Amino acid sequence: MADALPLWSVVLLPVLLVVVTWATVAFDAALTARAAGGPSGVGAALAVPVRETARLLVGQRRRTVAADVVLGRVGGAVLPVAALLAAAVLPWGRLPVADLDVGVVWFNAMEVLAWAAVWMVGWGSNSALALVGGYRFVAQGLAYELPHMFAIITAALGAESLRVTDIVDAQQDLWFVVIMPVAFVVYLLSAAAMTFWGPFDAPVSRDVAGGAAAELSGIDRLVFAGGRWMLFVAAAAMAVPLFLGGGGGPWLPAWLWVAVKTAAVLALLVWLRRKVPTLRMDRWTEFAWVVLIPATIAQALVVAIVVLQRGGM
Amino acid sequence: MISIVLFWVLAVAALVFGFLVFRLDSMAQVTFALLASFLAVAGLVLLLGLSYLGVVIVLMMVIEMVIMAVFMIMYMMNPAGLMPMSMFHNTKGSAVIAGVVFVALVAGILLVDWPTRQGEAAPDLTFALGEALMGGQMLTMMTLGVTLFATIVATVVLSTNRGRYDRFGDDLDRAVADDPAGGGVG
Amino acid sequence: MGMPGGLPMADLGPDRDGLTLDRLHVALGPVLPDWPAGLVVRVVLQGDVIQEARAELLDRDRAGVFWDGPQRRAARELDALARLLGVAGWADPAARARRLRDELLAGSPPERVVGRASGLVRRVRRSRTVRLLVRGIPAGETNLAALVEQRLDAVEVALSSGAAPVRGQVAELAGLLVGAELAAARLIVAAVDPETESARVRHG
Amino acid sequence: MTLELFLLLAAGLFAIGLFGALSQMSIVMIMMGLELMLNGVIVATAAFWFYVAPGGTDGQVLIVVVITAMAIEMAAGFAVATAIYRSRQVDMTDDAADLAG
Repeated sequence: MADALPLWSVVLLPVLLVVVTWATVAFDAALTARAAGGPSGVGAALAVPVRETARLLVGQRRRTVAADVVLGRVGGAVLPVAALLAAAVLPWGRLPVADLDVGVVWFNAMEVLAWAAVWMVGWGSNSALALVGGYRFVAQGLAYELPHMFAIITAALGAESLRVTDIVDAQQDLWFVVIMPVAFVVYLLSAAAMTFWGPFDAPVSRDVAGGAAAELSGIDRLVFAGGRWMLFVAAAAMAVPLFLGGGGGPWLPAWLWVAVKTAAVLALLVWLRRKVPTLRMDRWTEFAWVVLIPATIAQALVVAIVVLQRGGM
Repeated sequence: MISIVLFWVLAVAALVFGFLVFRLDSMAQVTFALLASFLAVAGLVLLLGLSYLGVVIVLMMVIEMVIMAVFMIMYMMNPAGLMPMSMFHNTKGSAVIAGVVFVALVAGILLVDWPTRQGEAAPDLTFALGEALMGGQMLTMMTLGVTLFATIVATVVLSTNRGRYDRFGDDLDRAVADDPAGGGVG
Repeated sequence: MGMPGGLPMADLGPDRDGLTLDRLHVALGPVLPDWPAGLVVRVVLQGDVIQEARAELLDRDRAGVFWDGPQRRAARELDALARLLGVAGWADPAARARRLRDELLAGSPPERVVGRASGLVRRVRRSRTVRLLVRGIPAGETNLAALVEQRLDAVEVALSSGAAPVRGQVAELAGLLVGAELAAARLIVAAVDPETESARVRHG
Repeated sequence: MTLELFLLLAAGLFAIGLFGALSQMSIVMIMMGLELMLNGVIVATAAFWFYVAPGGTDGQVLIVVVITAMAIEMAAGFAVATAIYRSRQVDMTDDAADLAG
């Protein structure tokens, strides 16, 4: 970690993550307002997250009978922390806050913490609907973790390194999305599934009244929902260094390219959610097991052969 | 200095959470206490410089413990610990055995003259591990792989009560499997 | 068994996987998003499979009928469609259906709404994921696809002629739900959209 | 930080796990005890690797083996617990002491 960002970046990282999350929520709110025919416009949309945050901050915490407060609170707090730790390996331009030599594995481990978190939140409020949401996420996570891992590993294989900056450097001539399109698509799908983003939002969907978050209110809901959004932003942003060449690009400085590409990926995923209804768990876990996993393994095999041909290792 | 503080914090956390596993009433909390103990150990492994293994322990154990929580709640009589109950048998004998083992281990640890440190760690430990597993230790890796595969087959056989005749009919001629829920292939 | 915190403990019962596991008594409604007003379904859940169900209406003798007259009946169908889409997790079309409903209720002439509404219904019909969502979904004996189709037909009929389609009765609901998973049950309730107001409406 | 301290920690985890594995009645809880014992083994292995032979990779390979053993133990344990529970609705070792199904 000789050439990492200076120390102040550690303080700046949460701020930056919150700002990007804010912009994403505002974009989503703008699309919602347009669909519902309500007041639209940039100002109104930007105000939505602020208003919602303020409302939740002053809101009262709901208490349920015989709740497991310890697990519920810990689970809620783990989500934003995991998002933040995952975001630590994202390069802003050329360098991330922490350029770990096992960056992509670290990233994946932090995403997996969300499983435990969502289940704990679902369990914590001692409510049937919340627990159903928690269990749904465990099933979804199990089905999508393997394709997710294979997609990430394919990028690492192409660069012959687990370090995120090495993966970016390996894409100077050719973005990985070109030579491993299957892995890229699977990454986006499984990243949406791992952060229970629509159409994979069954764990928090409306038919179970908000699922794992059904009984949350006030600050608990703010931490859970905010953490979930931040995790989603981090997972989407990771697609940029893994497959889209990181900060590489003509004319503009690296950090601007990262911002532009991240915004594009986020916009795509936010837009995609509105196009499709929530997918049924049993159909799409099956899809993950019988289509996505073999596809990603085949993709990894192809990339491995290419690497060997190139005389790597 | 920082690493010494970290060592003590993580070591105490590992022991305390490990102890809580057999002290708490709620099965959900028990599972996550065990997870906390694992995470502390993963931190220690990271502290020793084994970055890949440390992170992999985090990854594996979170997945494992979440699955464990599901099974716990499925099979235990009192998963939420709302009605405290004792789940021990032969506590005294077990405590004595565990105590004797601990004392014997401590005696061994303190009495044995441990060899001094030899050699230098490889610059890229992850790479060294990968090379070992794909080279000199290939046989270990293959054994692990075959064992895992055998485990997959054995666990499915043990835990399901439906065979292909239940799913595809007595003559195995059903086009779509007759499952209570979708998600099974077919 | 005692009742910690005043809650009954789960009891055991046979289930479809051959494991005798806990069953949980849960009341669905009367307060749930996208749920028919006043409906309560008391279910016995095992995992998220409904083993027993009992449906009832709160405030059965409530005076007055809101969804009366052709305009409001059409709005009622759009409201049901919005709830179905909401349960299916399709936020945008659900919002559109709600907006059309509000326009109708606010008194805008039906011919201004009909075109857009039937466009919405066509879009839902065409959607591949909606078909995936309902085809062969484990819902016990219930054919969910047919129910959804029926609901979409009802919207079109109500919009074009203002006639009220025959609605399912609350009493029939329980039978449809047994054997369904929770997610499927929500879709069934939304697709059946049982009569929750007094019987006068259906004939008026 | 010395080798002895790490080994003492490992011994502590091992002893706690052993106590749990011996005294618990539920199959799932016994598995927790076993996992805790293996947890101690991981600490000891990592410490030995670091303080005795950091040049080699055998310590790392052994940790990989232990992690795999944990996964296998858990999977097999749950499969057996499910099979026993299916046939006679018990999850306690005392009830499953005889071999008759």
